[in-house]
Amino acid sequence: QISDNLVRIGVLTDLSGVYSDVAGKGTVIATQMAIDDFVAKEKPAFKIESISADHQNKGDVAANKAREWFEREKIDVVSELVTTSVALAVQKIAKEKNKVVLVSGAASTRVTNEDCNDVTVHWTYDTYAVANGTAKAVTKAGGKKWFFLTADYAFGHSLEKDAIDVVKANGGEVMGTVRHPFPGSDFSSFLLKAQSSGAQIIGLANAGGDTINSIKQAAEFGVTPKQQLAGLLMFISDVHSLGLKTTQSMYLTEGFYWNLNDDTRAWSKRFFEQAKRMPTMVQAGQYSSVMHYLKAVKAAGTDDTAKVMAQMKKTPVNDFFAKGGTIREDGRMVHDMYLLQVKKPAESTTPWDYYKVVATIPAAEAFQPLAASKCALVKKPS
Amino acid sequence: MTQDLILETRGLTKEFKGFAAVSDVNLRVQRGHIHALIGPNGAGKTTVFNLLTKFLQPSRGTITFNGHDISHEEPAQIARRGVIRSFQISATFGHMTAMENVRVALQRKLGTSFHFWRPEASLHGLNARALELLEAVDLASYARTLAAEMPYGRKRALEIATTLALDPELMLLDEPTQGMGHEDVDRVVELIRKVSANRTVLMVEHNLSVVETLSDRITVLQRGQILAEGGYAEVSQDPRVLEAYVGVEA
Amino acid sequence: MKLIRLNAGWLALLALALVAPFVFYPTFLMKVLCFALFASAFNLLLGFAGLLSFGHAAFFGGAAYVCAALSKNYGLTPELAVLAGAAVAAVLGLGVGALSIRRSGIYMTMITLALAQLVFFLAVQLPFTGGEDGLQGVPRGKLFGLIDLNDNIAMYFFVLAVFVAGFWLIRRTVSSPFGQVLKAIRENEPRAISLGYDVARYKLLAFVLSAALAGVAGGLKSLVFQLASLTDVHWHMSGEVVLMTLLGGLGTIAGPAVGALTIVTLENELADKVGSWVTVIMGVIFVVCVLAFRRGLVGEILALRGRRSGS
Amino acid sequence: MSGAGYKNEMLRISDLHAFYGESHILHGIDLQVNEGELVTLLGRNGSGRSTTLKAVMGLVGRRTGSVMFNGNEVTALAPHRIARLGVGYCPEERGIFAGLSTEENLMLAPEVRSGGMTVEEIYQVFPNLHERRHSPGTRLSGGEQQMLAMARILRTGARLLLLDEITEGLAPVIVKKLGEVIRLLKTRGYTIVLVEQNFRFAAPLADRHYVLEHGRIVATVQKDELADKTEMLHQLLGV
Amino acid sequence: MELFGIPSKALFGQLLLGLINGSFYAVLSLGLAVIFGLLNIINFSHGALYMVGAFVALLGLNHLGMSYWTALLVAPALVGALGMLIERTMLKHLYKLDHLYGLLLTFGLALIGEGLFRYYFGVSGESYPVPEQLQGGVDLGFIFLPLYRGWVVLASLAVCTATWYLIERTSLGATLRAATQRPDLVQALGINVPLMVTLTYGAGVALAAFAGVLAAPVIQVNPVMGSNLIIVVFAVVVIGGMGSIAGSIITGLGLGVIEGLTKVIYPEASAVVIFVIMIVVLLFRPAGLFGKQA
Ligand SMILES: Nc1ncnc2c1ncn2[C@@H]1O[C@H](COP(=O)(O)OP(=O)(O)OP(=O)(O)O)[C@@H](O)[C@H]1O
Ligand SMILES: Nc1ncnc2c1ncn2[C@@H]1O[C@H](COP(=O)(O)OP(=O)(O)OP(=O)(O)O)[C@@H](O)[C@H]1O
Ligand SMILES: [Mg+2]
Ligand SMILES: [Mg+2]
Repeated sequence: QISDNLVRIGVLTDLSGVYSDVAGKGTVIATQMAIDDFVAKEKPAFKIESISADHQNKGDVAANKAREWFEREKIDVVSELVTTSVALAVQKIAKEKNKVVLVSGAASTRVTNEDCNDVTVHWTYDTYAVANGTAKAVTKAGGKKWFFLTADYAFGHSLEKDAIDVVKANGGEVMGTVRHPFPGSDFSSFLLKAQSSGAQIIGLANAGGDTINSIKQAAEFGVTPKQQLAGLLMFISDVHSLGLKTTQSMYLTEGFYWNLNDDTRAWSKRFFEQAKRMPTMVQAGQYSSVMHYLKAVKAAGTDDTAKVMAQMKKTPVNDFFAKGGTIREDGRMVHDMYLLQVKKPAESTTPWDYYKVVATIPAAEAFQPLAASKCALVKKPS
Repeated sequence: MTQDLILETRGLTKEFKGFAAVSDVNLRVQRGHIHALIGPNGAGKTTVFNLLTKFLQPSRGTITFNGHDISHEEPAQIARRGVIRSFQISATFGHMTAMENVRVALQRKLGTSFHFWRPEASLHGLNARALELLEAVDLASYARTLAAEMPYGRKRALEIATTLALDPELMLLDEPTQGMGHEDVDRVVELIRKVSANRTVLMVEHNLSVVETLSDRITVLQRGQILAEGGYAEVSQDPRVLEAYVGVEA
Repeated sequence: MKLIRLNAGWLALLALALVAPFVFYPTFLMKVLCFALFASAFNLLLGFAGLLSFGHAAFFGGAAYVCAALSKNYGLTPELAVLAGAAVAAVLGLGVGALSIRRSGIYMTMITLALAQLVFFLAVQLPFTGGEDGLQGVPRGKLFGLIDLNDNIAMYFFVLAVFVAGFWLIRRTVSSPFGQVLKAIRENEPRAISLGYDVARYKLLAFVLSAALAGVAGGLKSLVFQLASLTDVHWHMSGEVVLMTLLGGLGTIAGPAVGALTIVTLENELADKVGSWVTVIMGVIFVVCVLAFRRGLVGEILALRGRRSGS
Repeated sequence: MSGAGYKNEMLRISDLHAFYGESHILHGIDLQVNEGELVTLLGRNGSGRSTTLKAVMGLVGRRTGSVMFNGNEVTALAPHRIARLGVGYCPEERGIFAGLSTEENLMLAPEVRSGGMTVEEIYQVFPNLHERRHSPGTRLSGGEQQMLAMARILRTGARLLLLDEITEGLAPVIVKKLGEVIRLLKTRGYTIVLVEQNFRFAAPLADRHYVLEHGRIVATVQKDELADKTEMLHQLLGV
Repeated sequence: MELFGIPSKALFGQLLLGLINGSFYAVLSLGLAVIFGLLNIINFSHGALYMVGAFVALLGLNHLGMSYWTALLVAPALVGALGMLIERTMLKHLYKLDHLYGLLLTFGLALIGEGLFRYYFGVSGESYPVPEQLQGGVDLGFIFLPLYRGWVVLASLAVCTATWYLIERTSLGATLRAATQRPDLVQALGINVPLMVTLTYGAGVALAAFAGVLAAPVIQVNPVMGSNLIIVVFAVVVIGGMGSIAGSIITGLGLGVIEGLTKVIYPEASAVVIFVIMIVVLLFRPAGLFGKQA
């Protein structure tokens, strides 16, 4: 039933690169926690192993590794896959080899849109969810005039587009956009433009180091707090490394925050003991997705991809990460997202106490509606 | 009188930051001559060579070779016209054998030098000729030796052999006997005489006995200008030359 | 067939290569072959023309993108796609070469590096490259429209054939009349000029050849992994190929291939086990090679043999 | 051998071997120079004369044997230490510095001892240099460079001068001048080792000649023996 | 008044910003030029050492509470020492070889450095606070200039001028210049060349570290901050032509300004503008703006 009664989980993540704080070792830890919890609780009849590898954010390294895992290591499921390029590359191969893919770290909506397939689940968040969440909420809250600082490559452009749509849809206006080279280190010139644009909100349509530096320099040039920054793709790890002083009162959207409720706190505490950091949404999502997969395998009594996928899709996700989350036909796991605002240094009482939860964005609104989907799997009423 | 000039310069001038190393030199080299260019150190001899071969750009003046104005041609072009030079400080291809050194020169005529798909064998046809040339300078025994490992004197000889390989119409030799043992000198003198048979040689030389034995005509440079010109007898008697060059107060 | 006449050693290797895919993991072997060709092409320039390019990623990656795009968007057959890639690489090589050889030594190296960086930025911004995401799901297609290359073994033999051809060409070039002139130029440029050789053109041809072959390697790789990405144009790639060549043995025929084999194996073995230490280890190899091991693996072996026959 | 034992010895080379990589150039050189003497190293091209000088300065790849300067062993020392003991070296290929003006070239070497020539004296001896003193060193002609290389070590006050083919490529007028300079130096009590191609130049100056062949000393000729030994010299050198 | 369709007010602002970035180019390319000029080595690890400099400041602050001003001295000192160690133990053995080995060695060292820091400090890095004496800024009318940025310009200019004077105008400099051409001979003339070379390399990388500390409060301190910058600096060096110390300084500043302008006029091109300029320069002046024409 279950191939040689063993389920092998591959964690393919960035252990050394820009996203190693967002995902990295933390996701390996989370995976192991999931396996242990599952074994302890469900006492499965089958054995479970996990192996991990560093894809160095290189599509080809990832593709190569995944191929090898499928062809030689009898891997049943590849998970995490932070950074879009990696996810897209692995998706293709998994489809070819008919294996399951659980994406937690990758951001682009392409995973479940143009490039969707029936072996992939996109778990934690995507650009639409975070950009949309932040842009909508901020615009509604009165931040009508936007200026966009956009990383000049496909990903930045799509972030920008998602956000602009929402801003306009909610009666906001875009005072201007500027494309900065990727990767960049000095943003002062661009920020100066933003400053003179007369916008209230500066949307950062970039990621990682670029976001961090833009925020830092915005503070330096007195752009903030006169104008507000909105990080369209930011993680708690970024706030952590920037510090509250520079990030205070920024808006951002995440799929998880350790300090939401007792469940999240309890899990995060256990995570912290091993990782010495609080979990990012990617790391929490990783746990959740692996756990969901294992349960599905047990329930379906097989590790056959089609059957397991079916099982996963028909069971709702209920754990500390997501309440009543569901996996759509396009592979998108939809769940509540949270609009957060970074606390002022004074307001932060304990370590890692960084966010005020401004609003909960219900699953239904959080993600791109199926109607707008470009995914071939989505049956459109024609 | 009409002479058959192979090389002629008009008002050839080279200035380095205002300092005129060569100024207004009208050099006329007759076909078939061995023409010596002598003069005190710093007179501009090497510079003249560099100008003739376009290793330096003249500040002013024209150079005509066989009637063509070559003042604006590339060094390689000029070499292909048959004006081949040697260098004051010896220049060989260190990590190639003496044989290969010569062969590289020979091979240009094959016109296959861009053919990266041809086998090396396609060059073996040249080995015989290369060996001849080496024998001509008594380097046959060194044929398989790397140039870098040959003593200085032999390097100079090899350099001459390489120059000869191109069967130049005009040979420019910059102090061919510099730093050579005496029997090497004699050998080279013989060699130059031999090869000058059907070609023209313009050479810079300090060793006056060499100049005496070889040259048909001598041009004396001083401070970049022509001081005197003529046969050895004439020139060597010219008081200004004695004063300026040999250093004898006349 | 030329290769066969060379000697038993090469023959044995060839035989080995023929059975390898049934013993080892084909994808891995193909990766090795691609990089072996890449490194050999690079060595043609560094080892035999004495020109150190730190921008070969531009040719490798540029070709990879072109090859991938053509076979993905226009369904070009693999052999044509690879050729097209190589052609583009050659053109790039012409440009980069023409500019960089205007200066010599380390300057020229820095220029190649800078120009390659320019290509990198283009790759990030041009629409057809898929920017940061690269081009995935590149179809391997049918060779000559007949042989389906989705079968790893078939693909392997395609790659092997191309590699052997490229390798043979390099070997031939080195000993050709052209090779001789290159050597002369490397030894003493003014002298070569005074013999009537227009050195710039020779360097340029060497550059173009090297670039084109690097392009072939890049195209192949994009088909093998069905992917072209920024990795292929990043300067790290340029560094890697230098490392392979250095480790294998500068200016030796077989060296670069050996170097490629070693490095690729290392990367495969290490990636999971030591994570970010990979970079460090590569660095250490670099340092060790430069300090203690300049002849490289093959070079050392040859030297040993030389000493034996010498004494 | 060299009967000049009464003067105090300045340089003694014994069983000196030198190598360039694999190739073994000097095969056990023994020679000795006393204070105030001028000796020449004669020999054909490639016989190892320059290498001998380089070996003394520690500029060859590898060397064995012993080099004593004023009674202390210097083979273990780095070149700059040897120079500081008062040895001035004028290389065969002149070694003038491109990046420096003629004057900077001249002033480059530190004074290792008092009593060197003053710059004025030097310019008197070599007027060309004064004329070109502000132009980059390598823009000097071959001959000018040779003079500069020579002048450079006269400033430092070194007591032992190692001169390699200083007349090479020089016009007779300059050669004559150099001859005078050398005499001047002798009268000032400098000790000189002269590598020469130009025997006519060397003969009248030297107290003793060493003839090298293939890295060995094959003959030693005292000044006074010159007459009788010319024959031998002739066929050794082909003068 | 408008220029390139930009209010001149904004334009001045951008020019000033360009000058600030230029100062970094200047100090870095100067360091490269010093090392190259005297050791004939392209110091590929320059970027890495710049990064190390920044980290010394950061770690010093976090663990020893070292002030910015102390760091400005300590970091160059430490990195300089490290440099001398590198020179003594590794580079020293390469001088007799083709220069490209120096490039390769330092490239390897750069990889090692970057790798180690990645391993120990992750990649997103940390931010370094602006020293309180230099917090805030002045409103120049056309731009709100953070005091710190102003300081960056002054500090780098000072350092550059000092270095230039030392090398081009002192006899020590003359000796150094000679030593690069024929070290063996200079040594035979009685100068302790090995020591000189070691110190020079130390000084060169100290400059990199200095730039690193200057940069720390401006950009996020992370292990890769050097590796991308260094390639641009290489281009700068090519444009200037390493022939002259002054040249590398002026080019550095100039290109900073030009890059700044591009960011206003056509931002998309700002990443490549320097490389494009390099191409143009190569076409018309192969030896670089200040290089000695071949
Ligand atoms: N750098 C070197 N590498 C290898 N061999 C060398 C080197 N320099 C000199 N030799 C060899 O050492 C031998 C002696 O050279 P040396 O320069 O001492 O000759 P020499 O007596 O000075 O004659 P000349 O200076 O006229 O050539 C020659 O055979 C020469 O080829
Ligand atoms: N590239 C240059 N830049 C500046 N001055 C130069 C350059 N080349 C030569 N000179 C000067 O031009 C004059 C002539 O130099 P050249 O080398 O032609 O003399 P020469 O006649 O060859 O002397 P020698 O017989 O010593 O070689 C010298 O004063 C020299 O300083
Ligand atoms: Mg001359
Ligand atoms: Mg000699």
